[in-house]
Amino acid sequence: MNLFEITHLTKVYRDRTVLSIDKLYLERERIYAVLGPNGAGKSTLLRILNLLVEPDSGDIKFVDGQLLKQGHKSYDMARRMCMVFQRPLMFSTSVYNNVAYGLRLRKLPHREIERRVSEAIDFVGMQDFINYPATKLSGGEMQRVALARALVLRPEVLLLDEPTANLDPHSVQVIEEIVRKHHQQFGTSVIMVTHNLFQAKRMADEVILLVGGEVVEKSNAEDFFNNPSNERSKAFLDGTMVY
Amino acid sequence: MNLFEITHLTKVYRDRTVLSIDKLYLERERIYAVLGPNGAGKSTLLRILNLLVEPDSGDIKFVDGQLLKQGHKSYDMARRMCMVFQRPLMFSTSVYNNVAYGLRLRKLPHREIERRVSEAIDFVGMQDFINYPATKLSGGEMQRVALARALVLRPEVLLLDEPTANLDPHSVQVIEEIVRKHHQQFGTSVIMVTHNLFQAKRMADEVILLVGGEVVEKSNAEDFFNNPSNERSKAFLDGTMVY
Amino acid sequence: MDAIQFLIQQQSEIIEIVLLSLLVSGSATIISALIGIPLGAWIGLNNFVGKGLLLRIVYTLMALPPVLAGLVVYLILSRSGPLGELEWLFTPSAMVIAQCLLVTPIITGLSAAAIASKEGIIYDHARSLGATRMQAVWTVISESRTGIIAGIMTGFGRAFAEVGAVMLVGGNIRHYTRVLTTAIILETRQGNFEMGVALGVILLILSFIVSSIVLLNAKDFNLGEV
Amino acid sequence: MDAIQFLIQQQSEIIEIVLLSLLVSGSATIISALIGIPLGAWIGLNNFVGKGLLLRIVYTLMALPPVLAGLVVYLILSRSGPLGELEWLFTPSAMVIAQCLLVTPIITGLSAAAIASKEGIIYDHARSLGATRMQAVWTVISESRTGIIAGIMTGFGRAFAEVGAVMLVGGNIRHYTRVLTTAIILETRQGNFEMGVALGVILLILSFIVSSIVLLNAKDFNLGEV
Amino acid sequence: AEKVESTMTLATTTSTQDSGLLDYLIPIFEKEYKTTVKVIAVGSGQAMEMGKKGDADVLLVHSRAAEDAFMAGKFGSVRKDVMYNQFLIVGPKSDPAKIKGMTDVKAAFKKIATAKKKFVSRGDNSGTHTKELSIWTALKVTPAGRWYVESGQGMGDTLMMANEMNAYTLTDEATYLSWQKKTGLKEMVRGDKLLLNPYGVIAVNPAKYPKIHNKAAMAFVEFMTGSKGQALIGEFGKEKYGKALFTPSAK
Ligand SMILES: Nc1ncnc2c1ncn2[C@@H]1O[C@H](COP(=O)(O)OP(=O)(O)OP(=O)(O)O)[C@@H](O)[C@H]1O
Ligand SMILES: Nc1ncnc2c1ncn2[C@@H]1O[C@H](COP(=O)(O)OP(=O)(O)OP(=O)(O)O)[C@@H](O)[C@H]1O
Ligand SMILES: [Mg+2]
Ligand SMILES: [Mg+2]
Repeated sequence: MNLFEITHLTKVYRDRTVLSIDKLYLERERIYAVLGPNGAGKSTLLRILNLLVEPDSGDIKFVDGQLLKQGHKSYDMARRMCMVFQRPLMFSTSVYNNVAYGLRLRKLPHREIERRVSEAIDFVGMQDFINYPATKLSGGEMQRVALARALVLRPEVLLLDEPTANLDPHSVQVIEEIVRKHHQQFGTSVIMVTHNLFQAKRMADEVILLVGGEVVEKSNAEDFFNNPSNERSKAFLDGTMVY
Repeated sequence: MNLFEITHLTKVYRDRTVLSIDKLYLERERIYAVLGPNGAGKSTLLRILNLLVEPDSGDIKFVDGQLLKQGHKSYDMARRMCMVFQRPLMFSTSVYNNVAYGLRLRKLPHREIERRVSEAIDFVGMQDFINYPATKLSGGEMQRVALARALVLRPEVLLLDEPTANLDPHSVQVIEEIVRKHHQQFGTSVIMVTHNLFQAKRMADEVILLVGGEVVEKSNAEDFFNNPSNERSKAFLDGTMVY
Repeated sequence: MDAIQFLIQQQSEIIEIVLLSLLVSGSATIISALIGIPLGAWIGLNNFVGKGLLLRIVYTLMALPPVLAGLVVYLILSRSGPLGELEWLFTPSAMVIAQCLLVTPIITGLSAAAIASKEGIIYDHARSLGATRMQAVWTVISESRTGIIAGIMTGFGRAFAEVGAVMLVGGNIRHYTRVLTTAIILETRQGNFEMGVALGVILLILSFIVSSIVLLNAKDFNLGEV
Repeated sequence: MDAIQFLIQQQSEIIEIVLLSLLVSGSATIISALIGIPLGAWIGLNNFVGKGLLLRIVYTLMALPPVLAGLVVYLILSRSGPLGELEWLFTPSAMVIAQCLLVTPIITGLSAAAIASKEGIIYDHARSLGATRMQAVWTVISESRTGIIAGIMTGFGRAFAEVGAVMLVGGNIRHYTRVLTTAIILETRQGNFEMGVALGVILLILSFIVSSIVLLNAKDFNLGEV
Repeated sequence: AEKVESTMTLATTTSTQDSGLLDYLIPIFEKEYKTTVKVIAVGSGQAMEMGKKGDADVLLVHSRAAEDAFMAGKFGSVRKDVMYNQFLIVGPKSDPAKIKGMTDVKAAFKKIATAKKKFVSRGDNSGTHTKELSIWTALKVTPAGRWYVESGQGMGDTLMMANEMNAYTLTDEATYLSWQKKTGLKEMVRGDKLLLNPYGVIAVNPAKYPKIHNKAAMAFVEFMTGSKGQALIGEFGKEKYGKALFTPSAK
C-alpha cells in the first residue's frame, strides 16, 4: 500500500494554475524532501494533503482508503497526519497549552497529556519556556513549539513546511535528529518542504522537485543530488535556475 | 563617525534579561552579520535599534546624533533606517501598494513612486504579482515583497532579520546580490541577522555573535570563520554548541 | 438628596427591580450569545453565495428599533396572536424574547467581524492538529475572544439600556415586570428627573460591575501588564 | 393596506422625517467616529496605568440608557441649565448631542477591541517603514477596518433605532424634530400599530441601504470572492 | 390678531395629542397668530416640570391639584379652565364584577375590590391615576394583591393591557374612544360627577425666565378660552365618533 496516490491534481488561484500534478505516488515510512523555487506550490501541496485546501480537481488515495475522491473528503484520514506550517501560528496561551492542544482534543487522560507534553517540550529544548506566553516567543522558538505540537500527537504522517528555516545551526541538527528518531521509532512517514539542500541531503530518502506547480523530478535522494536526470533539476541544484 | 555606539544596553522580558550589551560600536557602510542561537536576542537588538522596543537601560548614538539617550528617542533618526522583519507582515492590499507604502508616507510625487516601486518589484522578481493581494502570497514571495518594501526607501541603514530564511537557493543568491549592490551603490550600512553561516561568510565584513543576550565575539568575518578567537564561537561554528 | 432618601426608603422594591433587570437582560444576552456566536463564526469563516446579503441583513437588524421588536413580539403573544395560548404577554419571558431579537444581530455581526479579521489560518492550524470542525470553530472563537467579548458587552448594554421593547411586552407592571429602564421612564414622565437620574446611575453601576467581570477574559487588551 | 395608503398620502411628511432621521443619526455617528476611533486606537495600542478602568468605563457607557443620556442633555440645555443660553433644547442639534453620548462609547470600545485583536506588529511595521506616530496609527486603523466598520454600524444602528434620547431633547415636534422612531412611538401610542410597523420597516430599509454601502469597505469578509 | 413671537413651545399631556385635538386646533391658531407651535406631548408631571424649568411657554394639562401647586409656586402667570371630558370605567364584555350600567363610581370600585376582579391602574401619578387614587381613598380601601395591576404606562398601553388581561381600568373618554377598535373593551360606568376630567391652560411665568415667549403664550390662553377656540373644542370629534370628545368649560 502506498502512503499517497495523487492523481490529476490541480489547484487554481486567481486564474493561475499553481499546482498541476498528473500522478504522484508516495511510499510509506519514508522521508520525502519537497524542493522547488518560491511559489512552486509546495505549501499548497501539503495543505491539500491535509485537506486544508480544496483542489480544483484530483483524487488522493491515502494508505488504505480514499482521502479525497471527487470532492468528497475524509477528515478522519486527515486526522492521521499533522502539519507544521511555514509560518506557524501560536495560540494565545502558554507554550504548555499550545503543545497540549491536540492531545486535549483527543480527550486523553490528564496524566498522559502531562507526560507527553513535557517530553515533547524537552525534545525541542523549550523546557525553560513551558509557561511562557507562546505568542511572545522568538521566531526560532515558535518553530520549535510548532514542531513539538505536532510530534506530541505521534501522527502517521508528518507534513513539515520548512520546519527549520528560522533555527540556528545546532538546533537544526537537534530537530533533524528528533524527526529522524520519530520516523524510526514510530514508522512515521515524513514529507518535508525545505530550501536547505544540505538538509534534504541529510534527511531525505526521496526528493521531489516541484517547479511551477509541476513535478519535475521525483527520485531517490542520492541519485537526485549526484546525477540529476533532468536539466531543470541540475539548474536548481546549481542555483542557476531562473524562474 | 560610527554608525552605532551602543552602551550599557539591557532589555528584560518577564524577569529574564534577554539582552545585555555593555559596549558595541558598529562602523558605517559595512555589512554586519549577527549570528547566534534562537532566543539570543538578535531580533530584539534590531528592534531596539529601530526604536520599536524600548530597552530597560542604555544609550545609543547614531552617526551624527543621539538615537536614544536616557529613554529619550529620536524618531527622526530611526526613520533613516529600515527593518525587514523575521515574520514580515503584509498590509492587506496589493503588492504594489505594500511596496509604495513608505514612499507615500514621504509624500513623493506620484510618478517617482511609480518608477521606484516598479523597479524594486522587478529587483526581487515579483513583477508578475504587482497587483496580487499581498496576504495571499507564499512564504518566500512575502519575504521578497518585504525586502522590496524596505529597499525602495533607500535607507541609510538596512536592518534585515533572516531575510532569506524562506527563499529558494537561487533567490537567495539574487537577493544577496541586490543587497550587496545597494550597499555599494548607496553606501547603505547593513545589519543582517542570519542562521545561514554560508550567507554570513559570503556577505559580511564583520560578524557579531550573540549568545544569551551578550556579545560573545565581534570580529572581522574572515577571522571569525577561520580563527574564532573564542571557545563559544568555535562551538557555534561547529554546531556543537549546546545552549 | 431627595432622590437618595427615596432610594433608601424604597430599597426592597429597587432591589427587586435590579434583580429582574439583570435576570431579563442577562438571560437575553446569554441566549443571544448562544445563537449569535456560532452563527457569526459560521459567517466569518465561510465564503458562500449570499454571504453579503446575509451580512447586510444582520447589520440592518442591529438597527432594529426596540419598539418595533416589542411590537412584533406583542402581536405574536397577544391573545389574538398566533401564540396567545401561551399567555406569555406581560411576563418576564416575553421581555427576554423581545430583547433576544435586539441582541442576537449585534452579537452575530460583531462575532462575524471579530472572527473574519483574525488570521484565517487559526482554523487551519486547529484542523491540522486534529480538531473536528466544531473544535476548530471553538478554537477560532476562543482566539477571537476580545472582539467577541466586546460584542457580548455591546449586546448586553443594548438590552440593559433599552426600554421600548420591555415596556411594550412586559407592561412595566409593578412587582412583576418593572425593570430599571421602565422605572426611569416612569419617573421621568412624572417629572421626577432626579429619581430618573438616580436610577440611571444604579443601572450604570451594575453595568460597570458586569463589564469588569467580562473584560477579565479579553486577553488582547493585555490588562495584566502595564 | 391602510398603512400603505396612509404612507403614500403622507409622503412628503414621511420624506421629511426620513431625512431628519438620517441627518441626526448620521451626524451623531460621524462625530462619534471622529472621537471614538482615535480614542479606541489609543486604548487598543497602548498599555498604561488605568487602562483597565478606562475600558471598563467605556464598556459601561455602552449600556447608557437613551433616556438617561437624554435626561442629562436636557438638564444641561434647559433654560434653567448651564447652557440654557444657547436655546438648543428641542432642536436637531440637541438630538445629535444626545446621540453622540450613546454612540461614542460603542465606537470607542469596539474600535479598541478590533485594534487590540489585530497583530500588534502592524504598528511596528508601519513605524519601521518610516511612518510617523499618526501615520502608523492610521495604518493600524485601516488594517483593522472590518472590526471598526462593524463598530460604526453598531453605533449607527443604536442611534437610528433609539427613541428615548431624541424624544426627550427633541420633543418629537412635527415638521421640526420628529424622526422615525419618535413617529413610531406616536403611532403606537395612538394604537395605530400597522402604521408603527410600516414606519419601522422604512427604518429597516434605510438601515439596509446604509449597511450595504458601509460593508463594501470591510475587506476581511471577502465579499468579493465566493 | 396682535403680533406675537414667531414660535412657541406647548407642553401638554399625551391625551390631547393622541386624541387628535391638537392637530385640529393648532393649525388654526398658528394661522391666526402667524406663529409656529412646538408641541411637546409628555406626561402631566413632566409637562409641569418643563414649565418649572422654563423650557415650555404654555401648558395644557389635567392634574388639578398639581396645577394649583404650580400656580402657588409662582411658576405660572395665568391659569384658566379650558374644557373637560369624562373618566369612564371600562372593562371586558363578560363583566366579571357585574358593574355594567352603574352610575356610582365608588360603588363600582368597591364591587371590583371585593370580588378581587382584575383592575389595571396607571400607577404613574398622572391625572387619571390621581383621580383613581382619590376614589380608593374616599372608599378607605388600599388596593393591593394580584388583582390590582400597576402598569406604570400611558393610557393607550394601559387599555391594551386591560384588554389582554380581561381587566377593568379607569380611562379618559378621548383615549378610550380612539383605542376602542383595538381593544374591544366596553364602557361600564359613566356619569358620576366624580368622573369629570378638567383640563387647564397655564401661561408660564415670564418673571422667572425672561426668554419665555409670553406674548404667544398669552395669545394661546386667549385663543383656547375665547369663543372661537371654545366653539372648535365643542365640535371636535363629532364627525368621527358621533359626539364631542371634550366639553368646553372656560368661564
Ligand atoms: N490563498 C491564496 N490565494 C491566492 N494565491 C495563492 C494562495 N495561496 C497561494 N497562492 C499562490 O500560489 C502559489 C503557490 O503558493 P505556495 O504557498 O504553495 O508556494 P510555495 O511553493 O510554498 O512557495 P514558498 O517557497 O515561497 O513558500 C504562489 O504563487 C502563491 O502566491
Ligand atoms: N515581547 C516579548 N515578550 C516576552 N518575551 C520576549 C518578547 N520578545 C522576545 N522575547 C524573548 O526574548 C528572547 C530573545 O528574543 P529574540 O526574538 O530577540 O531572539 P532571536 O535571537 O531573534 O531568536 P530567533 O533566532 O529564534 O529569532 C527570547 O527568548 C524570547 O522568547
Ligand atoms: Mg511555502
Ligand atoms: Mg529572531
